[in-house]
Amino acid sequence: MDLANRTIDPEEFFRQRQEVLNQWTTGKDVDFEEAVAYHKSLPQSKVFGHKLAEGKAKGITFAQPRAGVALLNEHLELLRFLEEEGEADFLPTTIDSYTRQNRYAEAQTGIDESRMVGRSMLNGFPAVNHGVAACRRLIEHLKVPVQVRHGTPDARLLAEITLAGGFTAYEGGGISYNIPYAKEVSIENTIKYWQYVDRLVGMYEEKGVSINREPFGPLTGTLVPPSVSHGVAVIEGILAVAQGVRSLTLGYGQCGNLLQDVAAIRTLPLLAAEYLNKLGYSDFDITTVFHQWMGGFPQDEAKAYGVISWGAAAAALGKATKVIVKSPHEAFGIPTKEANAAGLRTTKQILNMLKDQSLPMTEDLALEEKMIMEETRAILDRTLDLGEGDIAVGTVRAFQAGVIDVPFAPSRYNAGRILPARDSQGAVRILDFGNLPFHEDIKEFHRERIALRGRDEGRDPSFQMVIDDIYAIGKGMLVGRPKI
Amino acid sequence: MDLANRTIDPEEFFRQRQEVLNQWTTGKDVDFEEAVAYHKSLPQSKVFGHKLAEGKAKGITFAQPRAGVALLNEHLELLRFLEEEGEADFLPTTIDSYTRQNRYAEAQTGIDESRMVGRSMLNGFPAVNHGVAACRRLIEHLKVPVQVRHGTPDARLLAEITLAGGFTAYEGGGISYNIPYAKEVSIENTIKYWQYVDRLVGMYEEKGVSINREPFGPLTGTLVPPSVSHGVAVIEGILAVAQGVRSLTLGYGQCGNLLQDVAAIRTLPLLAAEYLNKLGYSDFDITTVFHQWMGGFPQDEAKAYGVISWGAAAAALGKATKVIVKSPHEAFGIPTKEANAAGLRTTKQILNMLKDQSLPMTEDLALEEKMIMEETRAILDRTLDLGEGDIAVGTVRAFQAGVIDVPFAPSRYNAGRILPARDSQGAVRILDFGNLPFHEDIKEFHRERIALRGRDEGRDPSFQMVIDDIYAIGKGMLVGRPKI
Amino acid sequence: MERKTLVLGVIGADVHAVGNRILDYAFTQAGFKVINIGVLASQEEFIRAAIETAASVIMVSSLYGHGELDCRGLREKCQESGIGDILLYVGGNLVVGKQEFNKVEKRFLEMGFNRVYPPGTMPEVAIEDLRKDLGL
Amino acid sequence: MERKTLVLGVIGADVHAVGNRILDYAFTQAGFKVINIGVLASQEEFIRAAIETAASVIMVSSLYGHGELDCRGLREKCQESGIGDILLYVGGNLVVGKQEFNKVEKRFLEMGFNRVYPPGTMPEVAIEDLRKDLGL
Repeated sequence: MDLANRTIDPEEFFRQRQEVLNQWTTGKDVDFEEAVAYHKSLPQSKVFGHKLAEGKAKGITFAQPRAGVALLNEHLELLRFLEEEGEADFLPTTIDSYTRQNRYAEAQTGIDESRMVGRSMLNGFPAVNHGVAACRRLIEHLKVPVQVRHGTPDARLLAEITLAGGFTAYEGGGISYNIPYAKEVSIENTIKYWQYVDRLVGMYEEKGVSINREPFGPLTGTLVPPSVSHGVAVIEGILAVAQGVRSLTLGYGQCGNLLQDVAAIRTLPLLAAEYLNKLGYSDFDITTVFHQWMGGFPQDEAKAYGVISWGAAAAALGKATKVIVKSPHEAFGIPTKEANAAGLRTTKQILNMLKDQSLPMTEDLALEEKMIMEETRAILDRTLDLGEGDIAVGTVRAFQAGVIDVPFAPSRYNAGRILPARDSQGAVRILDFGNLPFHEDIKEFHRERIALRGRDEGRDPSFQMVIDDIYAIGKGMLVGRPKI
Repeated sequence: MDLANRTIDPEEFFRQRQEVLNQWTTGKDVDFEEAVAYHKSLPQSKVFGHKLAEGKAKGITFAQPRAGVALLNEHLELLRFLEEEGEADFLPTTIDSYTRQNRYAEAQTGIDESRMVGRSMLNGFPAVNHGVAACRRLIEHLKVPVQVRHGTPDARLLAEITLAGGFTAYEGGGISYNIPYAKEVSIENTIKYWQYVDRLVGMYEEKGVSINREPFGPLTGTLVPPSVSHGVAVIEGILAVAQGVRSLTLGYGQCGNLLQDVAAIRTLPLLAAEYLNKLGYSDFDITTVFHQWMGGFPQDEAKAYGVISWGAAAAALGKATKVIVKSPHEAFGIPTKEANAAGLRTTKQILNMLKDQSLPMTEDLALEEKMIMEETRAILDRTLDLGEGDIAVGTVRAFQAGVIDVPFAPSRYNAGRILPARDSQGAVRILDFGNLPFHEDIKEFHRERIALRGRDEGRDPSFQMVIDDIYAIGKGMLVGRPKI
Repeated sequence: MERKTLVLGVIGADVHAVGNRILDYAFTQAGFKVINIGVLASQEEFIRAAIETAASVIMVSSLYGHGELDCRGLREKCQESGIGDILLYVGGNLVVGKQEFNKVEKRFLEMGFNRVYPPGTMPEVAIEDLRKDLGL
Repeated sequence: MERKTLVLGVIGADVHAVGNRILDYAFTQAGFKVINIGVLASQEEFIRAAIETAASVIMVSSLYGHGELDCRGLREKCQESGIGDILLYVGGNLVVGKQEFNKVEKRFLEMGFNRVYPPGTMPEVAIEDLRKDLGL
């Protein structure tokens, strides 16, 4: 394979660029030098990485919603509402699912139908179809920094348009926007697509324009063991920095057990810095993002507020730099703007009340941190071995070998052999290790914890336990206990 | 004074009883032997102390709302709604403020006016006016145990009527229902009133009927240092057990700092058992109740859900036996039944998610526990000294001397000299000790913590800091920082 | 500047003492002479204190929902006692439950109050109104 | 007992794989033969799989809000392909946002679906309906 973890050759980059900008008519409006000048005209208060670094220095946690609708004016109105009524510290522009699959013609149908029926027929903002000028209109009418959030395996054109459009942060990565979001796209291809995106960001950085990059931490959002998502986050961080990215936000999706969640969010930047340094990189700034519960939600709004609050509390106690917020409508899909703002205000209340508190170090917390560090290192070290020192090559081979394996992923490039389950305290452990390269000590730890739960519940650990765990939160529980 | 901590003489009890039952016309319907038989006809599932003991054994936390309206049918409808839609584990009957001041004629006006205007003109259920049969109608139509919650300095007649009416739990105490609820009533008198109530409960217990007793933990609900409320709770526990009470639930109102709150709820039953044993009592069962935030609430409902959730989380992590729940309407006074049920469901969601988790012991938590234990012992030991071994006599003298001193209390029998303030982590510390009998080491600890906050904020500790703390939660903060 | 006198108290069977302490502090800081009759105050106690101290304003708090029952007839009693023109302010959680404030305000204005404040009003709002109404 | 065949998949540009795995497990446990075409499935893939396996039911999931756009014309395409009578079930978060379910259901029934399920339906509900509709 011609894949490697090194800066894309300029010639190759500009060859691809021709192709990318021709994928849809709006690509022709991208002018890099003009875009650099545009970014330099923005006040620092609208620059994502700048505000993140400030928050990190102060030890506070920011709140950011998800939001996107089909039409520009309605999308702007939605974001302004979340800024005013939701007190959002950062804003998103969530991209619709057709754009995520590069189906711009279908996105156009969605735009047209939305105009006709008077409600959004798309689950996000089709930024490619709307183009550079529309993006700038958003940035100009909003006070806080805005990020592109999506789930696009090949997000090169989307990046060209939205970054030229003044967005200062871009979510995604070659693994995290492939494995949970695609079925038939090879990891080799998506790593290349994302090396392009990261290189584009690197070019902005070289011109003095800060663009924050955020790999998508939660992956499938369902019982993902922290070491698996951490392994992916660190790899995507390395791939990004190798192309010139400097402002890096690494993410983690709440598992629900407070100690495990705090341990996870605390160890994530340590592990990333460790491996970045080990591979010779030093010019980066790492911040963290904590995702409130990504699994099923209770339909009842009062109960949903409880789930939202618990996510906010874990983010605050773990001192994440920002938290991605759910709404009380989560069980029904995309929320109204009022419900979205309500989720934000609940979160902000908790963040404010807890901003001066943290979870003190304890034996149990230290143990969780140690397990996550050791497991993540096992995955990363084996991945580097498989790539003979090259993390990009190693990643492709690690997925082939099941050394990295994401539970419940749709991609056929993912082994899909591991099976996670909760222990009696609700921490996510591993029931079937597949080919995870874990030492027997680590495996024994997981087996013991799950066996304890089995004894508590008088049943043998099985796939039914996993299913019970997936349904549990919708029924108000963290651990899916059998009915008595 | 003829006050003493010993079982009321039967003759004296029956002399008082004649007087008490004649205070209002409904008193004549009380027949103790018949009431005992009535209680024995109730299923165990309706007995408060029984369900509390079960929960304590299982290590789970129950949820209980506050609720009461003027008219019987509407009150029953409200409680059934909270049972069905709120999933309440325990139900309350909150008594109106006129009844709390023994103004039964005014309560009657409130009942009549409520009938006329078609909405409750009273802030609770006037149980004395409604009488024994009405109370029994409640008990019979509800599935879970029901408690009387009020704030009545002289609650003898209310106890006679509601206990004969089948209630199996009764809140209050001679200090906790005087100091925060009265202006001109002496502690000597209220201790005597409550010795009567406790003796009545003791008589039921002697007949094999379990009646749970719960001193009101939060007192004024505003920046009360844990050792002050613990001191009062332990004293009221001793006074109750001395009259034959066996099922005792001791309470604490959330201060907002997780470590302090967990330390408080964990130490409370230990301290009570320690002093009860020391004074020779052994036949009691102690459970705990954690009150969600009792101070000002944000008016915004989404933010209120955040405050409610944080209270639920602290209760669950501290393993309180039950938690008293606020509603998203808290800032506006008495909630609709829908808002009340919503607060319950938010709380239940958190309790369920956290029921298998607890806060591990740490140095910081151990320090908070040590401080609370030492401070509470200092207050209790000095109180016993002042009473020459008699806790009842000692309590009266301790309040005179400011050895027990409750912040922001309306009673002129309370010294009102101490001034609490938060430290930089939001824990409640003491700014002015008044006459609290604390060793210099303890005082130094408090001074240091508050001084640290002063440095953080660039101002000297003062009453303004206290005011800022009181307003803080309404503005979304725990610590009242000066505007920058 | 003349120091105006206010009578401050929590009416009826209401025992909420925290806000009372804060208002006392805030009004005193703002330069008023505060006669604080505390919680559990009857209409008669408000009026007696106002007459004895020649107060310019009676400031009634009610936090427990019975405010409507407790405040009825206060204006009439003031008139009978010869202080019919005294300013009457009232604020807090005046009624049982969450009701539209403008309806609550209307009801209390009709009862003869000059100013009516919703839950959560900061002392500064009342201080500004006091200065306006008293021509300070 | 005859083992009936179901074609199971997540339609359109939707990648929600968790529920798909659970439905597969639940329907298989309930005795059905499950042909799972996974996520990102087009109408054509559903129909092709149904013809190839002589399936009795096509079960469409849609969790991402575009269900209305993605499902339109599926019944007509089935008719054109000669399996016009096949049972069509659909469930999930079928539209963008929280809408009244009976309106959503009506819209999908008019599009030719036999059963429409709201968010949060447990597999057991669909299994019972399958047994009823297939006369098992």
